[in-house]
Amino acid sequence: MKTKIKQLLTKGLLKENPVFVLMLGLCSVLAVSVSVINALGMTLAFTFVTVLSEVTISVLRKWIPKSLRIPIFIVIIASFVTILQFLLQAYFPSLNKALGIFIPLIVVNCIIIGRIESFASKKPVFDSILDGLGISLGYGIAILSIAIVREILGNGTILGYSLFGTSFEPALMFILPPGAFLVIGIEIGIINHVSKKASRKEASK
Amino acid sequence: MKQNQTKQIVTLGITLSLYCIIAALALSVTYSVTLPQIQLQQKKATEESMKSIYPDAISFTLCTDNEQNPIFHNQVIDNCITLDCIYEGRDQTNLLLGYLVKGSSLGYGGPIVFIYGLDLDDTIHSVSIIEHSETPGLGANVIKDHFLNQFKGKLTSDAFLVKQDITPITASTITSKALSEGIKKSVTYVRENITELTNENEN
Amino acid sequence: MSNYVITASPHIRNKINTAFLMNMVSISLLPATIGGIVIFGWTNTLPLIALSIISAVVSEALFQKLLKLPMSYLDGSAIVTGFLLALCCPPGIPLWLPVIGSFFAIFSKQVFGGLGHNPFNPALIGRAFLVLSFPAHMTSWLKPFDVVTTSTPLAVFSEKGMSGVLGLFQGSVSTMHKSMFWGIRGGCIGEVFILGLLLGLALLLLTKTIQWYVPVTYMGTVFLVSWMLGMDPIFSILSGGVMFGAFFMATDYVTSPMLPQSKIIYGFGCGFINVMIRFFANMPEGTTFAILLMNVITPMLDNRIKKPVGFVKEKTS
Amino acid sequence: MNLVNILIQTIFSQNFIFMRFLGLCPFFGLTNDMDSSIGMGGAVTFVTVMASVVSYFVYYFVLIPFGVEYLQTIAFILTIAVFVQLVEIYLKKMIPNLYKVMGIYLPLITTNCMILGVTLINIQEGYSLMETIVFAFGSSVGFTLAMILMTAIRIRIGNANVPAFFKGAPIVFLAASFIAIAFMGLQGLGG
Repeated sequence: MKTKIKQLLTKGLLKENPVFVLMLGLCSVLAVSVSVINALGMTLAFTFVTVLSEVTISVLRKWIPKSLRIPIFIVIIASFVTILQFLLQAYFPSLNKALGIFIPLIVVNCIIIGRIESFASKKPVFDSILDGLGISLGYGIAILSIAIVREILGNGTILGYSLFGTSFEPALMFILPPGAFLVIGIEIGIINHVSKKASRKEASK
Repeated sequence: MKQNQTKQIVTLGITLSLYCIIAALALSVTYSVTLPQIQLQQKKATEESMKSIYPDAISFTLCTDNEQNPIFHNQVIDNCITLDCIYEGRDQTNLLLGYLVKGSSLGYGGPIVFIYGLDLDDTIHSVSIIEHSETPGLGANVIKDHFLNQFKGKLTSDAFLVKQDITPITASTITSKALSEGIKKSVTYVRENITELTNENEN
Repeated sequence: MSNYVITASPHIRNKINTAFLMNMVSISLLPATIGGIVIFGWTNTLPLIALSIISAVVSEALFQKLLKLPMSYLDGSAIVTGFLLALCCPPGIPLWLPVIGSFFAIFSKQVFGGLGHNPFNPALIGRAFLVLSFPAHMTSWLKPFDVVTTSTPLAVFSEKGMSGVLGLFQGSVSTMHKSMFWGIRGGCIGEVFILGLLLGLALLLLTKTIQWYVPVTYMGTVFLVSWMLGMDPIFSILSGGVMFGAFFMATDYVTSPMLPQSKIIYGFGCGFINVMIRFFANMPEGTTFAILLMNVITPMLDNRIKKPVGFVKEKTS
Repeated sequence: MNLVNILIQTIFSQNFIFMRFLGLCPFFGLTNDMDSSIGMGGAVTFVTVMASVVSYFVYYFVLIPFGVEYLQTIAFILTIAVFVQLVEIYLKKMIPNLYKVMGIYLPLITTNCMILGVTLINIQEGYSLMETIVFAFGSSVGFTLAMILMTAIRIRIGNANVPAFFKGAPIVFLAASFIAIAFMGLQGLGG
């Protein structure tokens, strides 16, 4: 049981990382990773929608007719996204402004639809919660690892705190759009390299 | 067979509408719960920036004409500068401290929404940026005090020329120009029409 | 038509030829370089050029080692990249700028597998990186024969129009043309001395290092389009980095098309985008980005893409 | 706002792929060969323009009169999903040739975030019907342009001797980064 929990929670980290390995949900990852605080906000928003949608669909899975499943999934996800929008507008208006259109666009995030289709619509509630948390963790790690690099190199700060004093001149390009593509490209390169090395080691054993 | 099919379609339709109705209900409930808070936040954003301009003021009232329409509302001054509205800032003794002019000017990445205080002796009190979408690290420095403080105490008759009496934000002439022109043109416009306004207030 | 295409690339991967061509480019750059050094003073220019070249060669060696590519860092191509990058930087900028600029330039080449494979001109990517990352440094210019900062004529033009530009040159059009021809204006190190650029071009053409198509169509388009838009066309071709770009950057073998007719389209595209950026976009000069944008289109102009190599097809099916 | 400006902005200076980061999944997934990127581009153009028009009417003639503007996300995504279904059925029956070309891309379109993005931006910016159409058309042309450019570069890279470290996805992202650098030069074009 414990290993199962662990496996569900950690598989999104590297092996099945939704962003780095499966290359899904790239739009929000690249757009929002301008600063660490935005990335954190986006991760929380994503977790909120993913976990609640997975739970709801897992509960209702017996009452969802097969031919109607996609529209019903979309309705459920969109409802949680809209609820999230209200909450953000009411309690975190500045975060809502910073994330902008990428909050409503969580609806069409392929990661969530994919997990619901292949996991939550078939598995019991508890597993779905773990799956939702695990996949959000993977998403969060991806977006944060990009945001940290971009904010340090492009703005010289981390979470808004200056790191190197005034003599350091940040390379602005990293917080402009080309910087997003550049950083994710190099990070995927590193991940591929590391996992290839690991699998080679395993093979030689 | 055919009857079966229609029956199936009807059940599917009912199921889908049921889901939609439940979703819409859930949303309207959350909406009505969060609505007051959302409106409060929106009001707070403008009010906070007004408060930062006139800390002594306790009331800010929208200036309206005789028919209760806000004056200068969405007044287009030139194709990139618009006036949004004007508020009066008054302190505890109901003394008029100055006017707050809210407007927007088209910058590099989109409109820059600003609000500034206009003292009764024709000087700019201070400027605050409500909203902008300038490039981070460059034009986004428009919110920095060292840039905005340059407008403090300027007379409405001053030139507001970037590079002459306003030092631009490093490498962001367009943003700097947008804001200083926005202030200059809106303040000129308000000055030219403000006599009406004071008269109205006296009536 | 497609016969040309297949045979196009290999000759630049040949070592002897690469070294010869690259040395030719470096030599042709010298007249303009000397002009720039005289105009802006050697302290503001020489260390910058030297460091840029050294950094390019070191980065090339470093990447080739790390990525396990064949070591060819002394074949002259890295030298040319560093040299070109330094020449399109403003004089007197902090010396760490050309160093990281060259590093990024070489990076942009090596990730595709090195010379001959890179779709984008490395020196231009390096410069674009610097312009986007450190705009304040990359737009601060020195006055000729002086250490005072100034604006380039194009920056003045985009702010105050032609009358502002004439104000820089005692209000006379002929003085303006003359001073701009001799390079007495703010600008990048290599772009100001027009006579030197023309000498370089002559050298490149006489030694058949490059063909005339791209420089001529590029300059012709800039001349015509800015004339149609009401700008003094002579001012237009003398100002900014158009000539430098058209002679030395747009003619790069690897990143420009092979066929004569596509070279003509390419030259026209560079010129047109360049003028469009000057007139309608935010930057006063657009040579760097115009050529980079045409680099993006190059594979399509060349028909190189109509004959994908076998394994590409296998992947998609 | 001037229609020509909207068109230039959406195609070049505010390109949806390179500047706004919308519609990236097909951009990375389908750009290995020219036919599929052009097919996807065509399908996206058609659906985006039509869906924008439909959602314009849904918003101004259904949601606003009933005072339920806050249901826009859910209403738009359902509109798009239903619309895509209808197009699929219609094409299959009436224009089978076109269906053969576009058919395989249609199911993928519902989750293309560019289309929902465009419909939401239309409302956010308060565009008129004409502006909505131009905005939708321009953004999909920009999307198609980006797809075609990327495909051409990818085919060229296919012949290149990319180092093992960057092979596969990384080099595609790096190429996108360099194209985005070039596009940065167009900032400000179209106001």
